[in-house]
Amino acid sequence: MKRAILGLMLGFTCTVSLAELPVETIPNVETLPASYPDTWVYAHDTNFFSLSDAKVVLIDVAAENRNYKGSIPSSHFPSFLAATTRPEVYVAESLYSRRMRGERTDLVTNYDKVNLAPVGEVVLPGAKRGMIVTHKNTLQFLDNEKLLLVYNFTPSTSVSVVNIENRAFLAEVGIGGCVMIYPSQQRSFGSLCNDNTMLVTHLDEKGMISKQERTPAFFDADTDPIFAKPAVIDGVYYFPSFKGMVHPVDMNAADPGMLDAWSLLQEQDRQENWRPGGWQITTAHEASGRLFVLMHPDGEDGSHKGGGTEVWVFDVDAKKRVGRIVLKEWGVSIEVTKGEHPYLAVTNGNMDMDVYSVDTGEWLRFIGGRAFETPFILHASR
Amino acid sequence: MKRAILGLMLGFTCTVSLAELPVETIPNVETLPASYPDTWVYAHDTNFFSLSDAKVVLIDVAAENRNYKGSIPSSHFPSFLAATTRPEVYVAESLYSRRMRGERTDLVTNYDKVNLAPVGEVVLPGAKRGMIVTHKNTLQFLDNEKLLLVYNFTPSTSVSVVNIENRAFLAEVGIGGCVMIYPSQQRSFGSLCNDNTMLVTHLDEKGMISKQERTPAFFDADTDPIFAKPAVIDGVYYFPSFKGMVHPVDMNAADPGMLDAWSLLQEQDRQENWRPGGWQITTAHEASGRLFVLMHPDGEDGSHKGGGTEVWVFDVDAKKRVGRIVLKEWGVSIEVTKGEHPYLAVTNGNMDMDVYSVDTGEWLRFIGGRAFETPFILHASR
Amino acid sequence: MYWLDKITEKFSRQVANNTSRRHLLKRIGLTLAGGAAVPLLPVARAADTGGGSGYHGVAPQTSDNPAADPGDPASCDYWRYCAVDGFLCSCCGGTHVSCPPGTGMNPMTWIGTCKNPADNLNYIISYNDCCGKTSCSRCLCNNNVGDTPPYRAFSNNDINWCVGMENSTIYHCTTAIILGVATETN
Amino acid sequence: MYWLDKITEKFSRQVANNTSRRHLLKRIGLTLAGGAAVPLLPVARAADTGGGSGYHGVAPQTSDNPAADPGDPASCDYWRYCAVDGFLCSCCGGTHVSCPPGTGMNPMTWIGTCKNPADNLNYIISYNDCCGKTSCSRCLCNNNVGDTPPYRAFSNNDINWCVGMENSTIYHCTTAIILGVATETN
Repeated sequence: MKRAILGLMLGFTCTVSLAELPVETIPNVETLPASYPDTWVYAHDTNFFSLSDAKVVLIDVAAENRNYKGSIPSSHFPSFLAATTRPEVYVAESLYSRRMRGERTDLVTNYDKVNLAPVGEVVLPGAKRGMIVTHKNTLQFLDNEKLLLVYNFTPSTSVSVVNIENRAFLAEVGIGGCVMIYPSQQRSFGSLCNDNTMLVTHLDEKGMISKQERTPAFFDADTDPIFAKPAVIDGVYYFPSFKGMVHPVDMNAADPGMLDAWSLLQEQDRQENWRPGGWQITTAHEASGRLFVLMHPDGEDGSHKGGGTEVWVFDVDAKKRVGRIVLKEWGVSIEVTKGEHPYLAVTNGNMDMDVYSVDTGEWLRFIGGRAFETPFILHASR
Repeated sequence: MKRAILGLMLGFTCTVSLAELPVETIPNVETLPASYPDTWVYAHDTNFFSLSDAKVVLIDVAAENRNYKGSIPSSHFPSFLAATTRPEVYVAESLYSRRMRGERTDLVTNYDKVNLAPVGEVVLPGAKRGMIVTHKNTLQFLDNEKLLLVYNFTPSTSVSVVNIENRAFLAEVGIGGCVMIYPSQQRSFGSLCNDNTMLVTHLDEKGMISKQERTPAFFDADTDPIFAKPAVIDGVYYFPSFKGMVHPVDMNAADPGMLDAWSLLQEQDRQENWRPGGWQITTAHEASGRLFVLMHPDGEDGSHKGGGTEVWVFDVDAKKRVGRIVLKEWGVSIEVTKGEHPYLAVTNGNMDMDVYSVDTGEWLRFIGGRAFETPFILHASR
Repeated sequence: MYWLDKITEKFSRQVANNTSRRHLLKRIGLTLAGGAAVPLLPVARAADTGGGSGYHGVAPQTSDNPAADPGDPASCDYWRYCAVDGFLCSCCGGTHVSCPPGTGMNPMTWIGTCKNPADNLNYIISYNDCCGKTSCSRCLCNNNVGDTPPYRAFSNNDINWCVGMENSTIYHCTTAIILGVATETN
Repeated sequence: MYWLDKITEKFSRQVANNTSRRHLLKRIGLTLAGGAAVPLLPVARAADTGGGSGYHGVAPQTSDNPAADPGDPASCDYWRYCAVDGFLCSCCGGTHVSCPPGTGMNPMTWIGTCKNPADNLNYIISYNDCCGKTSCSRCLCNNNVGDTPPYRAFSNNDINWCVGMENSTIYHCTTAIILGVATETN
């Protein structure tokens, strides 16, 4: 109304009292900093309703507005990983020459952080790239981010090793039916196996297997499977189980150390049958040693993917809960940013993003407007 | 509840009283008839929210259920056309080797009606295919469906001529800045021009221009533009204008005959300022000589794409309105099936499909459930 | 109230979930086999809206033999879908046992065990994916009972089970096909 | 009631329309130039839901100079959008005058003429599309005043105005850039 009155007042009789707005530049394209703030999160939108047209959306969860910083297209159950030692991010995806058919090409594309533009690619031979609803551990670094490992599933399992610095495919290493890539701090990685063990694969500098061995069984998939989606704190992987145990695996050395499992639940929690559940069910704040788990009450067989009403916060040294964040909308995936005052980003049941303060548990904002269709995985800037 | 009680009754104590259901066959894939019923409609879903992942969805608008018969993928402002003389349909689309970038390929793909599977393709040279929110007149037949014409826009305009029987690109013919393809019953086609004329292009058997000439101006785009989306009855194209005139062009002969324009509006309609509006604003029932136009009241500058609340039915011989169908949900695009008791299919404002009886004007059903995202164009089986 | 029953704005008409059926199964004491099948998609799941298939704009169907094979194959509540996940082919131009025209049915898949309320038998159901066209997007149905993580692959349907298809591994929709009667688990 | 104000279920949060502004423009007597720009998408248009940008989950913005260039560039109501159509780059990692990172801005486009309420001048606005990434899908805004059919191409935005871009003609989002002040039409 104000504007209408202003228009009527100025009407046909006014003369120009303000300077004209200047002519603006064409073309004009935004750039981003080479190093992103701690508060930026990559939302990996699998786009289940158009699987061949997925994308990664870069979101500033802390800003009052202009939260959407940019996007990277990706196709058909893609994987994503951001480097920390250079200003690049990576997409592993699969394409067909006729979009839905024809010749299949699997590839990794390097995007630079400043322009979110492709700066290189590595074609992966064999059409073996594993397609699964987005998991973080299908694309991982090794050897100080020099090697990039891509998970394969045909349904035989293997890992394609790429030298991402010089953009060269190095080798394919078999992982004997075990799945996913859990890198150690050395040049080795674990994979979870059907027999409740972890297969550990040691690579040489060329990306070839130098040693491969299995740990003892450290969980029981018959009675209480562990999620294949751990959070990592100081090189220790925390694998929650369906029924609320957590199985820590120390991956600092080349050979993993199986630490004692502990329970996420107190007696009352057990009575209410609280369990972890959702898609990205865990995240961590490394600096403070806190593990976050998305939880729901009245757990039962099948509820482990259904999402949760609360995020529980654990001190992993004390092995005890130090906080509960009650979600405004039930959550499907959770991620915590680093920094002194971290944010909790939640993909909610509407497939929009809710943002909370970890310090206070307070809900701060939600980010939506069809920014994403099905953002199952969130990657905080590290 | 019934089922629960049945389950409890049968419980653990029952013995099998019915024959076991038989083991079923794998694989098992549906096929369709080579000639489709009159009641089937191709809904061309541009999928504005994932433009590279458009599709054509084949819908039986008459059936009580199982309305969704199948789909054909298509990419980035594609065009679609079904043959009537052989069991094939065609998609013209544009692809990139890296999905969003890389080498561009424009092509026409033949799909057979029985399997909705690709059976051939013709690559179009020059990366010139016109991309525009879906229009029917960007892909048309000529010469008894032997020639397939593809509209190009770079923004120079031309038409690529394909011999679709032997799947060969023949020629590119310029159309001098005019747009779209309105085939005659001979080997010529019209295109609409900026100066209110129609350019008529005559082809020889090889698809080369044999003659090209302009009609006199037959509308006035400054005061009352005609929509570039006509309906056709007995070889006569009916072009409605923004303000409710209709300009018929007889395309039976190789050279078009401009017929007298007439008004869609009666005096009261003018007072209420009814106008045509929406996306696919016209359709026809040829056997009965009826033209259908999607109309809205309170028309104004800019309302011509906004959709409408009613579908008006005109007898084109009598040049008078013979019916009004009041829509349950406001419509964006309309299509009428052939046959004695035709159906009116409407893409409504929710981007679902409403189906009406033309005989009674009665709303019959709606078809949705995320069957399509933005089905702007509907093609009835002809 | 079960939090999964929450009807979400964005998915209420696209996603249905068999919560009531799952509770029913528990009530009548059905033990799902250890290797039973699982949902592909961890998204919001809306309660059946009552009437029809539960999917707004999808008309109800019956099987070929409604007495012996009861229920609506276009509903997430249909008995065979106790462990399905993905878009129901019944809503996409196929049926619960067949793929839509022009897609390819993958023989390699995951299986589940579902009780037919008509004969009270447990059937082994094979959830074969149909492949080679873009996401059907219709009748997304997600039941998670018996799911295991991907290290037990053949009871995990997070995996794209168009894997191994020669022509195309693009996922379109999912069927629910009887492989046989399970050994009595009661 | 204007039928375009109808809030549709599927698009209510995705699409906003400048109906009120259009009426306002008419009220204050602005004559849009004949060749003014137009909407690309003929879909359902929802009324502004009040508060914020009008897009649920999109926070309001201001221009660099709110006094001279007032309004919210993340709202379909922003004065420069009198003839925009498509996804607003302001909601996609760009601004109303810049493309999101990694996309290309097409210099070839359609133009419109919009009145700035701060100085009451008519500005020629160039609606340059940003190209090379998939549909942003955010802040779909559709105002149709002055649109002509595609035979008057440069005042028709049904056309994909990523045409001619060397790297990619895939449409992502649309800007609204000042080219100059229009000759006084009042």
